[in-house]
Amino acid sequence: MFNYLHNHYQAFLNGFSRFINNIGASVMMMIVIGITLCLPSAGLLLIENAGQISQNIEHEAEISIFLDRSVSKDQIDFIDLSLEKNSLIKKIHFEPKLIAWEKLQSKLDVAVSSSVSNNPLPDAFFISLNTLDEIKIQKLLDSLDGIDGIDSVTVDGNWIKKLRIGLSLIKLSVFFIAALLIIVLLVVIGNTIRLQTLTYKDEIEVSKLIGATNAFIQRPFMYTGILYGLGGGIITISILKLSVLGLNATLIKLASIFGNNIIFQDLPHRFYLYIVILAMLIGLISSYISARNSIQRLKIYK
Amino acid sequence: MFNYLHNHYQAFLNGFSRFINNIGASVMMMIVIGITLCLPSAGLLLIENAGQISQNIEHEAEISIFLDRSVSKDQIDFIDLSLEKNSLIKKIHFEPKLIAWEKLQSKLDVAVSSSVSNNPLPDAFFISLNTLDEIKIQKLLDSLDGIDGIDSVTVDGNWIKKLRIGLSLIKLSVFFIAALLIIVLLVVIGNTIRLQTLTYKDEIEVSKLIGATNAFIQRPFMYTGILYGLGGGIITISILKLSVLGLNATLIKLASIFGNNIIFQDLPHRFYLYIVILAMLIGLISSYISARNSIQRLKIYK
Amino acid sequence: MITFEKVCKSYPGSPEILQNINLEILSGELVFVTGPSGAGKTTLLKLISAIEKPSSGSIIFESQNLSRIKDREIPILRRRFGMIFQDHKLLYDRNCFANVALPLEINNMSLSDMNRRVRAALDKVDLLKKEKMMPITLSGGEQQRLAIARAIVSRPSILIADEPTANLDKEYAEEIMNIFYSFQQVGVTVIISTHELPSTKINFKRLQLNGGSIQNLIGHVQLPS
Amino acid sequence: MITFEKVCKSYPGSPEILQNINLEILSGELVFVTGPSGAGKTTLLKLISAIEKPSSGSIIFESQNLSRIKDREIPILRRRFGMIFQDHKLLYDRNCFANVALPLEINNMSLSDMNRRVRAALDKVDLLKKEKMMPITLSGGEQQRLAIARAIVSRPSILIADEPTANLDKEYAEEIMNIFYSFQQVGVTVIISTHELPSTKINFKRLQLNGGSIQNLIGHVQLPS
Ligand SMILES: Nc1ncnc2c1ncn2[C@@H]1O[C@H](COP(=O)(O)OP(=O)(O)OP(=O)(O)O)[C@@H](O)[C@H]1O
Ligand SMILES: Nc1ncnc2c1ncn2[C@@H]1O[C@H](COP(=O)(O)OP(=O)(O)OP(=O)(O)O)[C@@H](O)[C@H]1O
Ligand SMILES: [Mg+2]
Ligand SMILES: [Mg+2]
Repeated sequence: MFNYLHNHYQAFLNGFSRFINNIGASVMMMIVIGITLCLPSAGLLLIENAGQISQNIEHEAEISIFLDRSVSKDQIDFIDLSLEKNSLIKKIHFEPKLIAWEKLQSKLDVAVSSSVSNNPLPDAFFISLNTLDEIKIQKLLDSLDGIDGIDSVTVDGNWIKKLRIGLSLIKLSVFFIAALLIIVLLVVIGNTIRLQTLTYKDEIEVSKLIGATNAFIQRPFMYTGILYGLGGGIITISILKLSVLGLNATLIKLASIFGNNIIFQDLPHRFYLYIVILAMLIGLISSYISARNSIQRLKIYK
Repeated sequence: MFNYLHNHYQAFLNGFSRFINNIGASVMMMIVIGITLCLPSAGLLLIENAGQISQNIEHEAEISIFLDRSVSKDQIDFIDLSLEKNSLIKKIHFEPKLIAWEKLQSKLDVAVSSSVSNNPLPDAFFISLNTLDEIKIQKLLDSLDGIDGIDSVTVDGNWIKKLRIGLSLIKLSVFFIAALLIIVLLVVIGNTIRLQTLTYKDEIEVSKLIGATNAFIQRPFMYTGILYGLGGGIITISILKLSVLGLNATLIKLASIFGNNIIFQDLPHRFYLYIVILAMLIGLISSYISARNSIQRLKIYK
Repeated sequence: MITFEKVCKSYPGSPEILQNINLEILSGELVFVTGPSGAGKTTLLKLISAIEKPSSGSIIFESQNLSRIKDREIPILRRRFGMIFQDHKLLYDRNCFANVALPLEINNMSLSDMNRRVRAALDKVDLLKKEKMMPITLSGGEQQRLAIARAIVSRPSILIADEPTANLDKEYAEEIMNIFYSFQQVGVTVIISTHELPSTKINFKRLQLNGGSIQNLIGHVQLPS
Repeated sequence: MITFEKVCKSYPGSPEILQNINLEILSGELVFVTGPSGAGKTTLLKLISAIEKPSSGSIIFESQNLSRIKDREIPILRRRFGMIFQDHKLLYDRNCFANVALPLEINNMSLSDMNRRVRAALDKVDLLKKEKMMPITLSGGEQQRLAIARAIVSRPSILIADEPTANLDKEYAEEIMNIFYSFQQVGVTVIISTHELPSTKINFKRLQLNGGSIQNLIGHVQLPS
């Protein structure tokens, strides 16, 4: 056991000294890993943020029910009651015509609204549903149509559908890009390690000739790979952290233009840990595979 | 002269055979270059497309001038005249209240608008300016304020400003990312070539010892670098072309959701040529620098 | 200790180098393998150290059949050998000390033991003064001696040396031979290929390989003392 | 052709190897450099081929001062030399033919000329049968002969050989020496370091380097015929 640890310690020292001896190559590997991992990480950040926004949106209306302008208080109560009984409906929001008018006024130009004397808007219910199932929604709409006092019903959900489709498209492409980039990284690191084994081919040959096992020979390369991953991961999270801070600072400065409700949520800290671990894993796996292949293939006496 | 060409031909054959002998490393280099260059190229595509959209938008209004509801035809003509005399104003569009009301009705829900009996909107001029200079605009606003028949003036330009700022931010970050990625590519290719020179160090040493010049030794590496660039460039434009085709096919399918006015413009064909040339240049430059350094540094007799 | 039974060896695409070799090397023997260039001396040594496998026949090393040895058993076997290669196979990116230390590193030896053993080996070949130097700065003969130090540092039970005195003048060659003798004295089996037999008085066995790849086994020879 | 004037050579961090050497090598001479291991034979040859520069003194090669030669003039100089290195310096990823062809490639020779010249050189060292083989599959002596073929293929005006017969048995060593003689016969200057003078009858000049790095210049010697 002590022997085993000592072995690994020696291999680590060896790998570390190779890392230092090729410091140029090492730094470039770390930068490559760092920048490459930035992309999917930034994607993760976007998804996390977009996810929150879309969750907030979920609570907003999906069906608008406009009532007759001449509707009575009793009728409104009755409609409210029948809506509340319906299990498809998650949330009900009643908007009296006065409030709706005020909102419209604040949206339209003052000049315009001030010239309108009487409120042209009706009372309305805005409800959100548990389902996106077209058939169920259609049934609900049909049943609403029959109720007295309801003037018209509009399904507002389309733009949320659009947003959701858009989001899931983005999510999909981020995962796709992430997978692609991780493969690229595996290949790049693996190839770098392979080229490195070639530059150490004399040492590998001699070591084999005097009785070193393949495991012994390949261990330092694996530590080099892990170090690449560690460095690269640290670069990634540094860039990410700085970007979030920088972006938010900019957004605050630009608040007058964009409004200050857009603030980037930072990733939870454990995500940063995950990124570093992922990077190290990538370094380990690619160096393991490529060193193994390369060392096994290297014929002794060549 | 013939000698010179023969020399380069030999070096090319040599570089090509190294490219083939290390076909694994070569393919991975090309994939790395190809994918890396995709990003700024896709950015270019986006900018080109966004640029066109924003040009279309430029012709729309930036200042809205709402007139008194009681304004007379003469007053309108007078205002029109004084607006046309102003050199800051690029375009004038008069929107009678009737048309404005129709537009609003089509935007609002039918149920709402049908319940509004009389048109609450005023006549309006929408003008676009030659300038974005705050002071000049303020002067213009002041002068407009004095004119009889004008009820209120609103500067609508904000969202265009937002779009423009957004676009130029995107443009800037695309160029920034492009520069970053090109540097990364230079470093990655350079390092790969450097590692390759190390695997050929015996050959380099012996060649030097028997009278080869540095230029002679480094030439094949440069051809290898150019080949990497060529392959990578071709991969980039293939991905790009396929993406544009695929994206447009998808957009057409989704036309029912997003509307079918969004169609990606392909890049002009000369851009594809530029991308390949850029990739080859990157390959050439990085392999030149790294092979040169590496070969000069390689001491003969170690 | 080592027995060849009807061993043949040919490389792909070339005629048979060794034909039907039978021989026995006893533990503690000193054996010289001689023969003209290309006769197969190096090939014979490679067969013993399991670098090459015989085309047919069997090689028995301490009841282990080397013609059927598994890849993962080879490292354990090799650690018992001290090998000196015709082309030295030194590592030119490590200094002399680190070159000699390599077999001990592989055996996972502690640093202090390593220091002591490496210094002793370097001293034996008269290179202790150059322990910090890189092999590339050594003369041809010094490199050869360095390779010998690396072979003896792990106190192998068999020493296999391929023309260990090729680059050495007479004086040094004799010194090196004396080192081999002293190892033999303490029970190490020593197998040396050479194209020049030593002129010292000592018991040895000579295996003469003829260019025609037929082997003449000449028994113990006592040089005139 | 080559004149050493008060040449001293020391490597950084070690004592002077060559002290105050004066010597002259005439065009067309056959020169043997002898001396014990570590005496500085290789160093002397490296000074002549501008691989090392002298610490002081000057080396004149055909009125060109090698101690002050510019880096970009060295390749042109080297192409006139045929060099055989103590460690061969063969390329193990090219076959024998390609190894020998390398100097001609550097001289930008046409393929057909190259073919002819390479075959002739391989034939001279008795390796024409092995032209398609990789150097790693050659025996030690065969590799040495391959290195000789590479040195003579470009018909150099000076041949510099560092222990070219170390790995060869007597017979082959004599054959190789005969190749060098034949080059000398056609006017090539031949400089050979060795720890064993040839036993053939021939005129040569011997430069004896003593371990103490003082040089004894022994004039033309005519061996008993
Ligand atoms: N891997 C190989 N593939 C093909 N042929 C080989 C291989 N190794 C050696 N040979 C051939 O086998 C023959 C014997 O080689 P070996 O190295 O055993 O000779 P040797 O007796 O050691 O010669 P030397 O004294 O020159 O070192 C040579 O002709 C050589 O070309
Ligand atoms: N680059 C170098 N740096 C430091 N010392 C060196 C260097 N090259 C050679 N030496 C030392 O100079 C001395 C002479 O070396 P050289 O190679 O010239 O000897 P040699 O006469 O060729 O010996 P051999 O017969 O063993 O080849 C040796 O002691 C060697 O260690
Ligand atoms: Mg041999
Ligand atoms: Mg020497």
